[in-house]
Amino acid sequence: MIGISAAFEWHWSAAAEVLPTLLTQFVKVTLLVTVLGTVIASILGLVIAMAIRVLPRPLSEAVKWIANVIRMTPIIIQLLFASYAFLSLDLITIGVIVYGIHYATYMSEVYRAGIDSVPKGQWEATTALSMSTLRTWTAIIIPQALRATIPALGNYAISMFKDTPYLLVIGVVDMVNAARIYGGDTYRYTEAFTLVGIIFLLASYPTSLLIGRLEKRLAYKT
Amino acid sequence: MDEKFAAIGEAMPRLLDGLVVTIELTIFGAIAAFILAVILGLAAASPAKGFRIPARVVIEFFRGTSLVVQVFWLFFVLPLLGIDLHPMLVGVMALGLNYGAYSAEVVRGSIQAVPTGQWEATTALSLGPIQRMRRIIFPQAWALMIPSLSSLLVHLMKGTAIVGFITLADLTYQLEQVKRTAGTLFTYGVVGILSYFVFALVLMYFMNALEHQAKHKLGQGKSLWRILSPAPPASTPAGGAS
Amino acid sequence: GGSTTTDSEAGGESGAVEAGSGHLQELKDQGSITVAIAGEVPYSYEENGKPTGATIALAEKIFGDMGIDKVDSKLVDWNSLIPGLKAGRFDAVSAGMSILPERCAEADFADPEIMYTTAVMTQKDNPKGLDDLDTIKSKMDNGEKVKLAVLAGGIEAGYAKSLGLKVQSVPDAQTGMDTVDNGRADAFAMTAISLTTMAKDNPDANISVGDPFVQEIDGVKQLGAGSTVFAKGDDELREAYNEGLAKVTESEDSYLDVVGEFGFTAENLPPKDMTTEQLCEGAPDDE
Amino acid sequence: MIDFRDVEKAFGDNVVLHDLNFSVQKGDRVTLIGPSGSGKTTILRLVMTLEELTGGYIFVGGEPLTHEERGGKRVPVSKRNQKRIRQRIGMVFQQFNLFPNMTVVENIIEAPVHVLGQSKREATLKAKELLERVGLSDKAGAHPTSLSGGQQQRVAIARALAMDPEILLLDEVTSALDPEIVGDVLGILRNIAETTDITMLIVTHEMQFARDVSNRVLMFDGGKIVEEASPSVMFSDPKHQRTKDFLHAVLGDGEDTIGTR
Amino acid sequence: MIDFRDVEKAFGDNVVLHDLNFSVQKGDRVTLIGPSGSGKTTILRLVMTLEELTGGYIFVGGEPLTHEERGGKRVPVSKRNQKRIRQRIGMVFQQFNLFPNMTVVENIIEAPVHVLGQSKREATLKAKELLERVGLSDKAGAHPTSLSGGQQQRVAIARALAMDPEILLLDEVTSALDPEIVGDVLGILRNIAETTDITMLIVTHEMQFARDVSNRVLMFDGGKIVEEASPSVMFSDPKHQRTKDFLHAVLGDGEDTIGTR
Ligand SMILES: Nc1ncnc2c1ncn2[C@@H]1O[C@H](COP(=O)(O)OP(=O)(O)OP(=O)(O)O)[C@@H](O)[C@H]1O
Ligand SMILES: Nc1ncnc2c1ncn2[C@@H]1O[C@H](COP(=O)(O)OP(=O)(O)OP(=O)(O)O)[C@@H](O)[C@H]1O
Ligand SMILES: [Mg+2]
Ligand SMILES: [Mg+2]
Repeated sequence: MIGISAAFEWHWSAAAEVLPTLLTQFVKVTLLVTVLGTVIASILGLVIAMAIRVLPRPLSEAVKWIANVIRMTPIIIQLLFASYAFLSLDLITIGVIVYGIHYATYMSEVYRAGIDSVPKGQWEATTALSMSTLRTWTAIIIPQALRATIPALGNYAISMFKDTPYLLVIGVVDMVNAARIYGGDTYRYTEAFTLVGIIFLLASYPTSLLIGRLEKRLAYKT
Repeated sequence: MDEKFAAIGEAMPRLLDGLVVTIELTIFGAIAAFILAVILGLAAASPAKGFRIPARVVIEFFRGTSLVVQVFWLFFVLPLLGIDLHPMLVGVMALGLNYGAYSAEVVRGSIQAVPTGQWEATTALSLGPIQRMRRIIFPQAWALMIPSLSSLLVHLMKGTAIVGFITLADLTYQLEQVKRTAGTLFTYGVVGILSYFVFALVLMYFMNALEHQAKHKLGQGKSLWRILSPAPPASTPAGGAS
Repeated sequence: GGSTTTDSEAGGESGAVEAGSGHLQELKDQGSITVAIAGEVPYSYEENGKPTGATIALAEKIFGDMGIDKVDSKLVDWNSLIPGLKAGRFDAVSAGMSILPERCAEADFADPEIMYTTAVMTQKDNPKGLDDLDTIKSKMDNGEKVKLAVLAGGIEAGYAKSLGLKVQSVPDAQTGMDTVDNGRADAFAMTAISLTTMAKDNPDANISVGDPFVQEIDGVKQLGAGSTVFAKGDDELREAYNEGLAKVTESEDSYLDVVGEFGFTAENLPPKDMTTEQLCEGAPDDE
Repeated sequence: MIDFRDVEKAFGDNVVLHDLNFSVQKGDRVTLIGPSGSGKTTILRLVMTLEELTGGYIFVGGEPLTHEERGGKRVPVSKRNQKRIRQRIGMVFQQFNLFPNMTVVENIIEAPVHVLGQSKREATLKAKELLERVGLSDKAGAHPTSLSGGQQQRVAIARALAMDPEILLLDEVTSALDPEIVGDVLGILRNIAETTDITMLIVTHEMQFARDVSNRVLMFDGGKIVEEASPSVMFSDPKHQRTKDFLHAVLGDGEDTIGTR
Repeated sequence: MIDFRDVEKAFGDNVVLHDLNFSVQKGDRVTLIGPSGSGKTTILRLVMTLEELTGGYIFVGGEPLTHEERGGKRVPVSKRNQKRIRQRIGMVFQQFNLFPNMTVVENIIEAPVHVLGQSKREATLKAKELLERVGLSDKAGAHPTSLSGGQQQRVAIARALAMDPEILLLDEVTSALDPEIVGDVLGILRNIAETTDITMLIVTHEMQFARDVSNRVLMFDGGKIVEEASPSVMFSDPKHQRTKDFLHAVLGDGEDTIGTR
């Protein structure tokens, strides 16, 4: 009923105006949460996978179900819950921890598959050599399981990266929401969101390259 | 504690309204995603470049940009182009496009995983390409793709929580309204987590049932009715993440 | 969105006067108008599925007098109020939107209908003595640990940025209050009327709201006024609205008659000499 | 019925069949023998258009199957034509390749109904007859996966016959089966050979069966025919040293004894 | 050195070994022969504690391995004790089971360094010696996956010897190897048997090897010892009909000829 505005044009001035904000929020929030979250998730994921395998029956079942609950419910709810449950922690820390734990439950599945893929003969050889449980895990099982899991872990790191906008629910403004707020103020969504897309691409592409390289390094020489 | 339950009880109609929105988004989003996945998956599995390359571009694009960005884009930028979508439609479309792209990879992989012998047998029987796909290959690929689709479905369900961002009063939104009276921790930590988890379990059981059915059609395992009738099997709903 | 019907005897009469017009006539013919709201108490929000709030009351009164009996609402995200208006998703925005130059470039505001003042919400009895943004700034500058929450994308976020304050964003007003209540932040700055309404609705919360103030930035008073927004070029409708609005803002009594029940006071009544043009220029008068 | 003219097949750089020329007459039962990798399977797959012909021509009933010569040039025939001709050919695979998503009878009627356009009733009647013939009347409604290997292979034979093929291609149809079932399946094929005039192209390691059923045996080595003869001549008095070696290896020491394996 | 007393092993309801009693003396080289499924592998795995003993006792050097009798009751020994005893036993597997994430030399020094607490230097020196002994001095830094099956198995033997075991268990160590490499690996084992006094428990189908290396042969069937003898007696003059049948099947017709396969 009313004429459509020409707001879908590109303005370099607007692009130049938001870019610094976007980059700041990218480094301070998006990147920070992703990197620390991935570190936590990849370690905790392994711990969960091992706990399910090593702990006695009722305990391992409990760990499994807790992981299921976390995996199968929205991270938004978990963020909200944690932001009220742990008042002494600052919000970025909560973000890092919640993303770390949420993704740990995904990664534990990957590790589980990786551990299961280590042939039975490897376990038997460690017994035949009287190796300790700790040494068996650290020197034999985990290195072999990791090799099979690196690509999947990398994919989760990238998807965590793309999930950071959910942080807004606890008031942490990441790059995407910075773009959204800028758009709300100025009605120049086009530039802001396009830049966000470009920054995402520029950041995830090297990440995939890195993962590819890591994968190659972990592969056995043949 | 009693007062918290009372508060929840009082808010129950709103929570149920929210749950309905969440369920609707999940179901319609899943249907949209599935339709898209089949179209893109078939195209991506096709030997013809004319189908394969566009499909790859679309898949990579929607997998590469996140759901949140897609929702924002559809909700904030599309109106500027003069395309006016209801928030529900935006939600369904974004879920459909994002998870459709992920699921397309599953569909493609499963189609290509059907043994070559099956493809060759269809040639030996002179079945045409459409018939081959519809009657022989897809039904077999279907059984292969369900487990992965099932974990994607749970991801999609979780993704619906984002529509609070675009003014749909889904379950998360309603929980936010209820939290003051019922207590934040109780609202999110118990009511929220539990509702989503139970919904996720229902989805998982549904998909498990589909899988049993599909496998049974391929002559593996018992029929669903035989499983359901005496006592349900001890199945672990722990779906792998995609 | 829900809908409310206002009883209006003037309907037929005024309809006859303005017969033969475009958008306005269309609305009169269909007897209803759709306005966008952002769900903010006490401006415009939904209760029991029906739109209510101060600006809705204004809309119902003014449009009702024009012969448009029914005001339907569409609940929309704050950030898509104007984009949605431009896309023609609704006829007007009734959300107490501040009249700001960037917004004037995108859409047309009616005459000022609500004056904004800012206030600071703190924990009960204001233990840290945080009265306004300036005291917060001086405390911060003195190295005191003061945590200030603002609405992400809100106007106070802009003030804080100009003052160089470190802030904690919150996605919505409710969260802002919770943040103060549970001690995650010491203060939450927002428009006074929103804060007082919220404080009233939540007597149990450990919060109190300071006196309203007008923020000064670089010596310039940030006088804020909000109004109903129409699409560019929809002049006839806007002018008709202004006419009706003038009758309401004529006196304190007529104003409070309409918006008083939502906690508004005479302070919220815009001064007669304030115009939308001025505010759109972006140079608020400094006294 | 089938003519190979200058047929050449290469996988990448690896030329598997060179300049192959031979004909199969209507009603012929030709057995292809030869060491592993000599190209026997490839020949059947070329006829079934499961592999692309890289050189030369194959004619079926006088019509070009995949390529023809036109104006001195080798050009592909239309997909339509290729399909039409392919309908006259049936194939049974070593791994059966039954469709697991269909019952036995559905497997059999699939192509008659959806390719030849027969009515479901008609096709089902015919399917039942065929099942009786392969001794599986009671398995019509069963799922392939619930059948033993031998039963599955018998269904596969019925499925191929349901299209009334003029040519039947059989590629080591018993080598995935347990030894004790091999006899049943071969018995059924022998019966089909005796009671129909379907042209058969058979690859098998069952020399006894080759001797019983076929009227011609082609010995392959390295993608070429090294010897061709009637089974009685081929097995008792092979001319070529390569054939002698091969038969010696397959049949064991006794020059004249042909066991089932 | 090893005593089996009333040993019983069941997998679920399936009792695989019944009431087994026999002893292996220090320095003995005992070969276990018998048909598939007779329980030979299970015996080795019980000694290596890869399977749980469901009844009876196994003693190694007089000490109970997994369970002991105390106060008339069968009770498990402490994990510590079990580990200590297990360190005196080495095993070589049919599938080698080398660690693919470590080089050859790392595979060999892993247990000496981390279990016995040897220094890396010391262990590496020893590993080099062992590699020389199995003819792989040049492969120390290689990854197992880059080695042939025979080379892998030789590394696995070196790895087991690096722990200086008093007992070596060998379970069909050549059956995953190409026939032409079998000889090398057996040669190395023969050499070890000749130059050390390690007690060996060997499961093999290589009767020639069993005859050359072992001083005792136990014939198993259905989880029981049906016959026990020195190799010369066992292979030339078996007493029991079951043994005769088995040897006939394995060795072929010639009663007295023992080929390598
Ligand atoms: N898909 C393929 N790609 C590449 N090379 C192939 C392919 N199929 C077959 N070959 C090669 O073609 C040659 C002939 O193979 P073919 O399967 O026709 O032999 P065959 O006579 O049937 O042998 P067998 O008795 O082992 O079945 C072989 O060297 C084989 O490696
Ligand atoms: N993990 C297991 N679970 C169940 N049954 C088993 C298991 N391992 C072995 N068995 C059973 O125990 C019996 C003895 O097996 P074992 O492997 O010891 O035989 P073997 O003499 O080594 O035979 P082969 O010569 O084939 O290796 C067999 O019947 C086998 O099926
Ligand atoms: Mg072949
Ligand atoms: Mg064994």
